[in-house]
Amino acid sequence: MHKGFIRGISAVLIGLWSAMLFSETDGVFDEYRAMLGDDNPAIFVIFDGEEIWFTPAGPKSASLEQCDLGLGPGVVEGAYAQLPRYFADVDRVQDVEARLEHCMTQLQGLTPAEVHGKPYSLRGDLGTELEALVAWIADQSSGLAIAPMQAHAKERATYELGERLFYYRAGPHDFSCATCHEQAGRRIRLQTLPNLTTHQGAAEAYSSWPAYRISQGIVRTMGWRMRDCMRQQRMPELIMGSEATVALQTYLAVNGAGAPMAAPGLKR
Amino acid sequence: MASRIRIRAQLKDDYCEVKALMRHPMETGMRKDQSGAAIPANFIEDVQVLHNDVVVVQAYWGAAVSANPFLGVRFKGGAQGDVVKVVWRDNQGDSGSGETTIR
Amino acid sequence: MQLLAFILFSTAVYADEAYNVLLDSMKDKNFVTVERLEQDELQEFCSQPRSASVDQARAAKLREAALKGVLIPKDERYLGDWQLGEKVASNGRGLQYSDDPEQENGGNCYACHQLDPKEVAYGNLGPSLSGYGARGQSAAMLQYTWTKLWNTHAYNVCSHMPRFGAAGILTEKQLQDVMAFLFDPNSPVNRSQP
Amino acid sequence: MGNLDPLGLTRRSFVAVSSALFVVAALPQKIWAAALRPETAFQATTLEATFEALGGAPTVSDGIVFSTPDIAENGAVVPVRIEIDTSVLSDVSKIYVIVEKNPNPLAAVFQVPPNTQPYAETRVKVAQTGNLYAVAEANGQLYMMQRETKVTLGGCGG
Repeated sequence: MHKGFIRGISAVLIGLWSAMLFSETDGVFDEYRAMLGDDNPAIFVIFDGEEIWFTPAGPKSASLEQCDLGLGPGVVEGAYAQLPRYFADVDRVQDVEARLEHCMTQLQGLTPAEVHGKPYSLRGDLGTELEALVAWIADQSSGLAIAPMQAHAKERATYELGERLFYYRAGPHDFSCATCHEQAGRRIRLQTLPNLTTHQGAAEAYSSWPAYRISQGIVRTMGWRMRDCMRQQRMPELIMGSEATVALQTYLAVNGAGAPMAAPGLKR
Repeated sequence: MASRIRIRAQLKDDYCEVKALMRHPMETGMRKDQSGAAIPANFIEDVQVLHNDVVVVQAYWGAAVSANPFLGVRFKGGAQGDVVKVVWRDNQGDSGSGETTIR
Repeated sequence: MQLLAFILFSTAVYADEAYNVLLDSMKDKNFVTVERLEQDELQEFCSQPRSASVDQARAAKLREAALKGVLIPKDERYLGDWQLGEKVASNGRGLQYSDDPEQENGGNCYACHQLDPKEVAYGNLGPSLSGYGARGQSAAMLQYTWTKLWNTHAYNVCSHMPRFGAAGILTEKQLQDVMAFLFDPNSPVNRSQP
Repeated sequence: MGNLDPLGLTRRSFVAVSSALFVVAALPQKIWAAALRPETAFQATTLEATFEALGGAPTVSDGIVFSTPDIAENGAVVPVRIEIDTSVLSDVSKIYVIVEKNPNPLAAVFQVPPNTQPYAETRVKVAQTGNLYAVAEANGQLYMMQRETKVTLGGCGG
């Protein structure tokens, strides 16, 4: 199957899928989003990410060209769409950020503490290297069907764990992900909430992250999205690439499997 | 640094439509960073759109133009292959430019 | 009996695994610590899909406990200042690690409920409360609404509404103000039209 | 305000001196000189002062086709589009985007020479729900169109 042929078909699918996916928004912001059009500043961050991938860095001054995102060292096109997945070399299921941390520590010689120092931008920042890398990597799967690996027993177990975490209520407000994301047509204020237990809701959410957040002028990753949701649930800080975030992302990816990736998206 | 401007110039029925996206934080000077320190004002003040080196739009912007600003303009007399250039300058003296050909 | 034991056992094991994974996956930040990951009996019981079969006996026990725990306001003064109540209803902050622990917590009622019909930005996770004052201010209605705010599980086990009183999110004074925002005829909840 | 000569050049006030006049590449055809950056207008803090700095209160004209969303998901990025119906309003040389309740209402100016269509599209920050104004200058006269945009507290309020 010639690669171009697959991409062509996927592009056709996009139209079909996205038309369907966006029918769920209840229209309050349709005019606003239509006027924004498709000029997404994420394009700059994608350029940065590509540059960073090929730039030697760290004590070993190595680039990330040998980093294996699951399709072989250096293969980036299509890799994001098949994450999270099991990696034999670490005997764990990893998402894109956990895998990048692995490559940065193994190939470039950075310490985990350095990688975890400031993975996500703070207010006033212009975006971190990790966010740019993820923006480019995700863009390299744009149009391809979401296809997280579920062949390995640990991958399936991660999905089960993700589902249980999805319903785990704790903290002063007794919130879980399900509190907001288990029913159709729901909103917090005017913020529509996809029902992540359904295929369409999970596909709409998972395919659109990472996304350029116009309110912050930064591309944010799905890992950040999970962490920030946990913050608003009044939970402690979710560690990037941790088992819990990988499991939750696996739960979403499997629920949304088949729909085309359309990241980086453009969001509030 | 990766390119800081992305331009598309498309011939429409009787005009050429130019869409430009510029990479710039457009700081108003009223925002604070995580540590609470004020982020100095840093915004594009001047933007010029040129068609074959002739100015077709001269724009002046304040800090209220959104971050990573978008500009849409239209001019007549463009032909396929002509050069469209966008040049900007900000209040800190930084500048950026980019060009493309009309499709 | 074995079947029940098995169900109880398996949910307990699963709940523990989730807790342990979260414990490894999270860390303290500012004033928010990982102690918040520990579930009380109600949270553990309600950590399941809506569609899951409910153990009615346990549910009834939890409902009674919730009802018993409700603290009626001093000298039964249920209604405070609706203008302050409006602020509590609009304030979405409080108890997040990004919040200032010195500041009062918000109730964020607008996140899930329509209140003042003129306010466009309201959620729909909960029913609309516009015109709530029309229910009148009988002792029973005041007590019902106060209990609902204090600990909604006294009526509806595994509701998604936070336990504003029981969990110490809002103070007695804040709850009285929110009650006024709902009941006071001058409050925009009851006065203004959409 | 200084006297406005035909090219719209304001009297060379002290503030204007500080910003360099953009030199246009000399070319055979008539050189179109852009007016200076209207510093006073950009510094105005009220709608009235802004109109004053631009040359007086504009009159409403439905030749200005002003598109903005009725409700913006986020005030940091509000798309605005201004088209001019030249059958109603001709010789438009400048277009201003003004956001009434912003600290400085004047957000952007677009100056267009004769062979450029009077059209402008950009994205502006809107501090709070309020009126946005598209002002067009034609033959030294100011015209305007007004639209209200609601800015909501996006997200989960936290």
